[in-house]
Amino acid sequence: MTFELFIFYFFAAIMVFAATGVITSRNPVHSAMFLVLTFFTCAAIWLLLEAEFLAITLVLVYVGAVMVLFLFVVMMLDVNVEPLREGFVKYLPVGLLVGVIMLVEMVFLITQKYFRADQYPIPERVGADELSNTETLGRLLYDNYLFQFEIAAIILLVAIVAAISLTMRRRPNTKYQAPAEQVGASKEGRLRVVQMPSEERS
Amino acid sequence: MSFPILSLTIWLPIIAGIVIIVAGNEKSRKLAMGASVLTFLVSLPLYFGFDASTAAMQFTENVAWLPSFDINYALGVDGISMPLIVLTTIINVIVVISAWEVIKDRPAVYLGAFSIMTGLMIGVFSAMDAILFYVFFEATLIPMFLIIGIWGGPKRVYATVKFFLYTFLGSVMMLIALIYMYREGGSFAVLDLHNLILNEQQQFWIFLAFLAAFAVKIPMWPVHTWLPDAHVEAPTAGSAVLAAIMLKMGGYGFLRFSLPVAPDASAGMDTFMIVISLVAVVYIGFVALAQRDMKKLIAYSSISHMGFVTLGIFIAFQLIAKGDMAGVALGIEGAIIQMISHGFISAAMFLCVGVMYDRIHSREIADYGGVINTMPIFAAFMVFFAMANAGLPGTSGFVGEFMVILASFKANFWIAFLAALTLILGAAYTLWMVKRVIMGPIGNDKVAALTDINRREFWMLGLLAFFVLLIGVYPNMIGHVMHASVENLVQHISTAKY
Amino acid sequence: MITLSHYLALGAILFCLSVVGIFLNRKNVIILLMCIELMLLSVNINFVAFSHFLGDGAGQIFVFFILTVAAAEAAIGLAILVVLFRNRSTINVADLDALKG
Amino acid sequence: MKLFYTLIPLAPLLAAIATGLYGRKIGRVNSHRVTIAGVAFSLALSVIAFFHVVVGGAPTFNENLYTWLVSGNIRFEIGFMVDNLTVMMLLVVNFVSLMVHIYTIGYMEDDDGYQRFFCYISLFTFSMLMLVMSNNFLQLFFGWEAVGTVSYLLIGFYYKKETAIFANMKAFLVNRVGDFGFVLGIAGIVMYTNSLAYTDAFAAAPTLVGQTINIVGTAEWDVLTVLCILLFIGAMGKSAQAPLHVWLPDSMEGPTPISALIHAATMVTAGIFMVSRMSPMFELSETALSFILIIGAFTAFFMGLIGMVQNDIKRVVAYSTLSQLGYMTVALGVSAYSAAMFHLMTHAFFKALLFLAAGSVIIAMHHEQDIRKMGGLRKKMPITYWTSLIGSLALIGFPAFSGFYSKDIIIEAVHASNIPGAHIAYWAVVGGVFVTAFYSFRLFFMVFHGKPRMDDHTFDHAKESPRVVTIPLILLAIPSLLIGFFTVSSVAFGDYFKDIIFVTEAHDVLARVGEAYHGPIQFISHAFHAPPVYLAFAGVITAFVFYILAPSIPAFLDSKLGFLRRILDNKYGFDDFNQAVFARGSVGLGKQLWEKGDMAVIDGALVNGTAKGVGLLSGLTRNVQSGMLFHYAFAMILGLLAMLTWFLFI
Amino acid sequence: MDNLQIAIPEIFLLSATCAVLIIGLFVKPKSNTVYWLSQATLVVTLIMSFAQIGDETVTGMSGAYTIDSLSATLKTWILVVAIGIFLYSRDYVGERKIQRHEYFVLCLFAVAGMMIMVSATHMLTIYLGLELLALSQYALVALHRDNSRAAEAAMKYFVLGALASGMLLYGMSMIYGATGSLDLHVIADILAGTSSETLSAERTIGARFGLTFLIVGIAFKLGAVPFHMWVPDVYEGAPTSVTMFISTAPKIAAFAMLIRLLVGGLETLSADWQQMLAIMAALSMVVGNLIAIAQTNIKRMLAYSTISHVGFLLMGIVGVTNDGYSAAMFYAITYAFTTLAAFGVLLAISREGHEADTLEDLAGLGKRNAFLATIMSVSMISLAGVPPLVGFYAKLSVLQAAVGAGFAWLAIVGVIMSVVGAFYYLRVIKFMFFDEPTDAVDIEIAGDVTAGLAVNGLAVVALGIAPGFIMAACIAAFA
Repeated sequence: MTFELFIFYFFAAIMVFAATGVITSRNPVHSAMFLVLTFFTCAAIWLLLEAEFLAITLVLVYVGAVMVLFLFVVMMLDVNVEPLREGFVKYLPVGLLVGVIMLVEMVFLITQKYFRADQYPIPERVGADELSNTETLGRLLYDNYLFQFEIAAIILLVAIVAAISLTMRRRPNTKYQAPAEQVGASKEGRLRVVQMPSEERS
Repeated sequence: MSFPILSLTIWLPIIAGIVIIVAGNEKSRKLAMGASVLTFLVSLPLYFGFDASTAAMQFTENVAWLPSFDINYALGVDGISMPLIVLTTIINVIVVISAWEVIKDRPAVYLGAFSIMTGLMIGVFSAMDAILFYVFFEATLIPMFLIIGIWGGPKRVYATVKFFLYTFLGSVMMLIALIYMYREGGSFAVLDLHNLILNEQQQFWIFLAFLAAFAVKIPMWPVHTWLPDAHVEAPTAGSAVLAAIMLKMGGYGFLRFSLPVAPDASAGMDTFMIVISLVAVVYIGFVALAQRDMKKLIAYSSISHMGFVTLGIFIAFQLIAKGDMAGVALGIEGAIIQMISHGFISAAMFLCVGVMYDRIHSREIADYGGVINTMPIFAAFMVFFAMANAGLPGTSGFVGEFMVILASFKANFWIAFLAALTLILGAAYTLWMVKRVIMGPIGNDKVAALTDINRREFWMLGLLAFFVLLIGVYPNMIGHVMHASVENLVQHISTAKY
Repeated sequence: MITLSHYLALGAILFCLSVVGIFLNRKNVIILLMCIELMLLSVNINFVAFSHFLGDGAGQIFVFFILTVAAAEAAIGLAILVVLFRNRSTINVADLDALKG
Repeated sequence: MKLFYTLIPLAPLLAAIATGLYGRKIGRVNSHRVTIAGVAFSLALSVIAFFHVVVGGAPTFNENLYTWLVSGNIRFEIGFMVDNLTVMMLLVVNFVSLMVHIYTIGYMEDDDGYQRFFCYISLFTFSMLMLVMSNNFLQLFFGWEAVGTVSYLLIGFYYKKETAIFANMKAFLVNRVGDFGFVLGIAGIVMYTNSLAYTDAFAAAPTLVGQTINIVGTAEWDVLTVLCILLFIGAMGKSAQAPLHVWLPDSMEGPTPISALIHAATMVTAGIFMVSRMSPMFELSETALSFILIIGAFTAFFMGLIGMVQNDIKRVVAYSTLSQLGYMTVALGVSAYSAAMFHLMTHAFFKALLFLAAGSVIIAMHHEQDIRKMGGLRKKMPITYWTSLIGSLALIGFPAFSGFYSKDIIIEAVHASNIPGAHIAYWAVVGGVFVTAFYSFRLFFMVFHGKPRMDDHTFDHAKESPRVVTIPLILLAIPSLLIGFFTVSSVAFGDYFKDIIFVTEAHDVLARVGEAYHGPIQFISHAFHAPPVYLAFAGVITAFVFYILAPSIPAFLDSKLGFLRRILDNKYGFDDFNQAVFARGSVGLGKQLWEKGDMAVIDGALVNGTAKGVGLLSGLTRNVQSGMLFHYAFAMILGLLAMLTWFLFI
Repeated sequence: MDNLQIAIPEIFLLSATCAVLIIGLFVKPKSNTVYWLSQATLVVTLIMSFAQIGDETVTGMSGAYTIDSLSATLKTWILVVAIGIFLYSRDYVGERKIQRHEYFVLCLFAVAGMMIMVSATHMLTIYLGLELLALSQYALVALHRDNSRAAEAAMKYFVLGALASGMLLYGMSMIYGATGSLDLHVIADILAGTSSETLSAERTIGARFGLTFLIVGIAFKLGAVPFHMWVPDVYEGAPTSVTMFISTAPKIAAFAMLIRLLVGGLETLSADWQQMLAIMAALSMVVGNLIAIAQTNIKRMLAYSTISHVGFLLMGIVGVTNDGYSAAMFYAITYAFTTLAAFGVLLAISREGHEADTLEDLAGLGKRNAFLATIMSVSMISLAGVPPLVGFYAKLSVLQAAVGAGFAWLAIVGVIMSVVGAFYYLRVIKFMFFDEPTDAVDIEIAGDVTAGLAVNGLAVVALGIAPGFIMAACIAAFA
């Protein structure tokens, strides 16, 4: 076993453990933390694959932003952790059975000759022409994939619009000042002169 | 291309129907009357201009319709379809008469629907492209569905949905067969399908698919149960059209598709077909005897009479096997005449029931009795049509049955024996009904309050009586136009396809 | 030596774990969202691994976009979650049964 | 000539249409005028035809009027065949019909349906003429059914009477049973000859000898036998032969004139006419003849027996008709077609006479028909009395009366015949003579002699019928008395039927009987050497004793032989049997098929069952859509798994 | 970066949408400005897309984006349907507490997503287009914020959608790994062996492995059994206008995605996917029609109807012939605007505080408003596949494709199921015409909506009589 392989197995093992933790923890906060761990180990494995830029991005974007968002929501909603995972044990056999069968099939297929090393030439470092991983990706991104990049931007815009429109709300009972309206007040809007017939004297 | 007279007969009533609906209830009656008479007049050249000496399609029209599907707007008639078209236009006039003052709820839609349906039915009989045929065949379901559903009796929803689904199920099978044949032969033209070479296996399945469509439509036992329900619930004119024309699409389909397309399979299945035809004649005859509802009784009688149509058609193969080519034509022509005749008689019977229903609002036999006392003229008509229904010589009801019995005797004594039982059964259920409804002392107060038919009803029934008699006395009027076509058909089906 | 299969197998394991997680989790919708993140991660591993072994940068670009979209997705998902919680006061998966049949 | 012959049936048809459609407008008087004129015109033409054909010896007219239909190589034609046989029928039908028309003026005087009645009887005349003039089976069948239909209308003429409308339906249906056989017979003829024309069928008949048809199992049946029996079934229906006779007595529910016209003189003899017409075919099948003989003999004797216990004046006559029709059938069975036709003719006159006379009595009795409530009318109604006497004597075969000749020839012919069954038939017909004489004079005595048994008022007001009634009686009495004498030589023994009726050597009983025949006078004296005449006398005397001299005897016999009486009263149980088995059985069967077959199995189980099944399945499968997110996910995962597995193994 | 002009409609649409988004902030919430601007955007985009029909095939953006007659035609129809959707939903959205501003903007974004999907010939582009569409839809479903059912539907949709896109991505990764490319043109060439690069047999099998996952993603988007579970719940839970949106145009886009991926990229592997699609088609038709019978909620019923129609659509694909593809395309297009009419009617009879979403709500519509009832009937009969309405030709063409490819069994399943289906479509008509109204409130429809519905209904009829030109366009797309 080479050192690389050891490193791989090491992080892979942590990763699988952490992933298992994500789906089995009772407390969503724990799950989130496990997920963070998963991302970290994954970043490590990506480093093995010489994808430095993505590894860093994963940590920065995911751990730094997305997972924080998750934790924020978890905290905000303050869901009580109390109920044990009822049904968890009950459905575990079925879930495991399906999961394991699927895993076996997938792994069987993957480790078949289709994706074995002899099918793939010796890995070269991406951008062997002296460019760093980041630079390579950058060139690709802003040259070949500019259009997609713009679409991704739109997707983020959609996410913003959606998230705001879904969650932002004016509470009906809160009182707040509207200076524009206050300034624009006129007597016609406020005062109504009512004509009434005078009452006959009795 | 000459003057597109077939297109005119198809589209005139359809467009008129739309106009009627749009024009509104006030003007609808007169418009409908005009349209129906006009359609009838337009259809007359089909009969009088028909060249009876040839089996070729006449008045043909052919325009590419959906080139990507190889579907053409191809029309044409031969001696088999032309009489049915004229029948349709005549019945259309009668329908308008029958609805004149009876339908109070949205008459425009009612008459419009009938008018549209007339056009569609004519389309069925004149389509020379299989898909066009299918389109018309199915499209007729829609107006009928609405007619029964909107103007029908209390159980109309059940009846109309049953009617729709039953017939729809049958015909979609036919669609598959048509598509399959297109795959084999690359054409949807009916005449090309006739000449398409198919092996035994293919023919068998195609025959079954067509059978599903036509057996339900005609209807044959045991897929007949939609008919009594539909008839009972339908408004009078709906029943009349259903019995008079819609059922004929099944018989026509057998002649136009099943036989020529799959002659060998038809020959192989003939015993089966004959047996269930006879079941229809005998079994349904008994069932009709037990009915308490007049419309149901007539509906069952229709099924029984349609049994003669299928019998006449499929007896042909027994006779071909025997080498008796004369009888082949006899049976098939008998079947066609039976269809035409039944068109008039069943329509008349349903309209008769309708006349009574309009007055008393009951179709139960038990609610009547002694109608003759208060409605003598009507009773005369009713008895006349009952006699025609029972196959009295001199009326059209006799001709087809007689021919089919003659043909079946040539095939097998027992087939003729069972078929001829209708002489007794048909008379029994019809006359028993007449006895209970028309004859006898006045049955109840409602009957006592009846008034005899008015001019409109007189014309409606009189017109039908005229045709019933005319065909009974001189069937050759229809017979001579179909000879060449039937001979051609016989020629075609008597030679194996593979 | 680490072969492609190693990475792919790892991806497969993660994929299956997330699948099992989605099935097993009947309490908390947030966990479901996390499982989806896991699944995307497994895909990312695949892409990065292929990219590496093919010597082609497109795979990594794809991962880049997946990360972007996943972030957007997470935002919308959590927003929906908030809306749901405001309406139902629960994010229990088993309680999401008003629509059925 | 075509036009000439066409006019014969056309005249009554046009008259019928005129009165039928415009009866109310033209009124009662004009209605009967029109129809009588129609029939009279027809009769006049018939007479001309008689002179042309019989006297003038014109060749058989056989031409088609128009082509009804052509199908395959079969031509369905409408056409006429006029020969001696036809002319005889024309005269009989038109004459009796005319008498009935005239008689009706008086009989139906007070009836609401006056015009309708005239329309019907004219229509009937047309139908009957079409039947007898036909030159092919199609038209024969048309006439056959048409007379049946008009008979249906006429029996049910009093449509308010429950019994009448039951009787007419029964009559039609029983006739339909006969027609069922008839149509099959026609179909058989078409099968073997590919033609409906008589001439073709007759020409082909000899070639059919020896051919067989397979009907049941492997048994090969003789074609001609099958065809002839099938045709004869038709005749059985129309000519009321047992067991299809049940409709005839009930048909007496109709007005009396039509009982005379239809149920005595014309329609019921259609069967006899038909078989005679078809003699070239029947003659070739001894089995069929035997069958006819047995049926006829049975009818002749046993139906007569029932007549002995009937109390309704018309029913007695009706049963006598049955019995006489039996005689004719017997004659057909022994190949004595000429004798049958002869008897048909004489019977037409005297039976019409008897019916009309009965009608006359009924008028006098204010529509009371029970003979037990009559009696002593001789003085009150002299014309009716005398004409009845003539009719009765003719009926019982009293020497020199027309019935005597015809009946005696039949008995002789049966005696001379040696086909299977002739022996039994002989005893039946001979016995029948006594029976006939007994009930005829029982009726006669009870109506006209003895003490009046009706109430005084009725008796006092009983009077002779008007002239329109009595004139037809008289006009019918003349041929009843004389026609036999004048025609026996030519019709029964002579060559009146020349080539029309075909009889093989072996069957030619009339030739054998004819050997001893030397003129009508001699025939009378010859009759006294044989038992029938004495039996007839015996019958009359017995009736006299029983009902005039010692009325206690019948009562005494009744008490002793009650069971016999009950059998006869029940008409041997035919009616009950039919009602129970056929009528109720069919309706019951229909009900079962409908409820069990159609409604339960096809509609309930298959159609609605499928619908229900789909609905049920739908309800079940929708439970899969549980609303649970994890189930949804699970479904997707399972789907993926299934596809993976598929991929792995295929 | 080349050939930017091929994406001009999309670029315009996205730019205009951003403009609408900003303008929307400054207009009063109750004004229709945003609506009219959105419509204008759509119309201009429609014109641009329409102008592209008939142009020769151009691939640009480094092979990521293709404009051909398939994409131009589909985009045109997507936009036509979208215009209808906007028209019908205007008043509905206005009457409810749905932020109409965001509603239209999100819809526009979704339309952009669909257009991108249609033109994308690169797996990444497809994914992004898909997500743009999907994310907008998730938000749209939840947009009625106070509706807990809508929120539930959105949550379910979101989770399952994310799961499906995860699977899709997994499949894409496998195909990428096997072929070494994300460009579908390149993939097609490599797999077919027409490229300079050749692929070992083993790696081809790897691509097939990926294909399996890919199909899941596609099937989910279409709503084919067993990946259909979201459909009924989302249809029912979402506001009707959103249901209308989800059930119409995205089906066209999903069809395009299917064609781009399976036909454009992986047609060489058709032996694998055609069997799978055939089974899914059969299951969809059976399950969809069967469960639809039991529904009383018309939106849910239409959801199951959609599932069954997806089965029919797939039937056209399984033949792996150009005729079949054009048949399926025809099916998708006609299905979209037929369903549009049905939802248009539902929206028209809904009013504030009253959702018309059960069958009972339709009772007696024939008497209350014969026009709407007629449009609805036409739509239902067309969906049932009864001639002479357009739905029949759609069915005919796919049946023809299936029978032609030897899938007669599938065709028979299809027609039997269409009979079952006819039952529930007829039931709608039954409620409208044969039953008495339970609700006497007058139905008021705006003039332009009436006109829109009339055109829509008329199209269903007219195309039934002369479906030629759409059919020709569909055939041209695969010529």
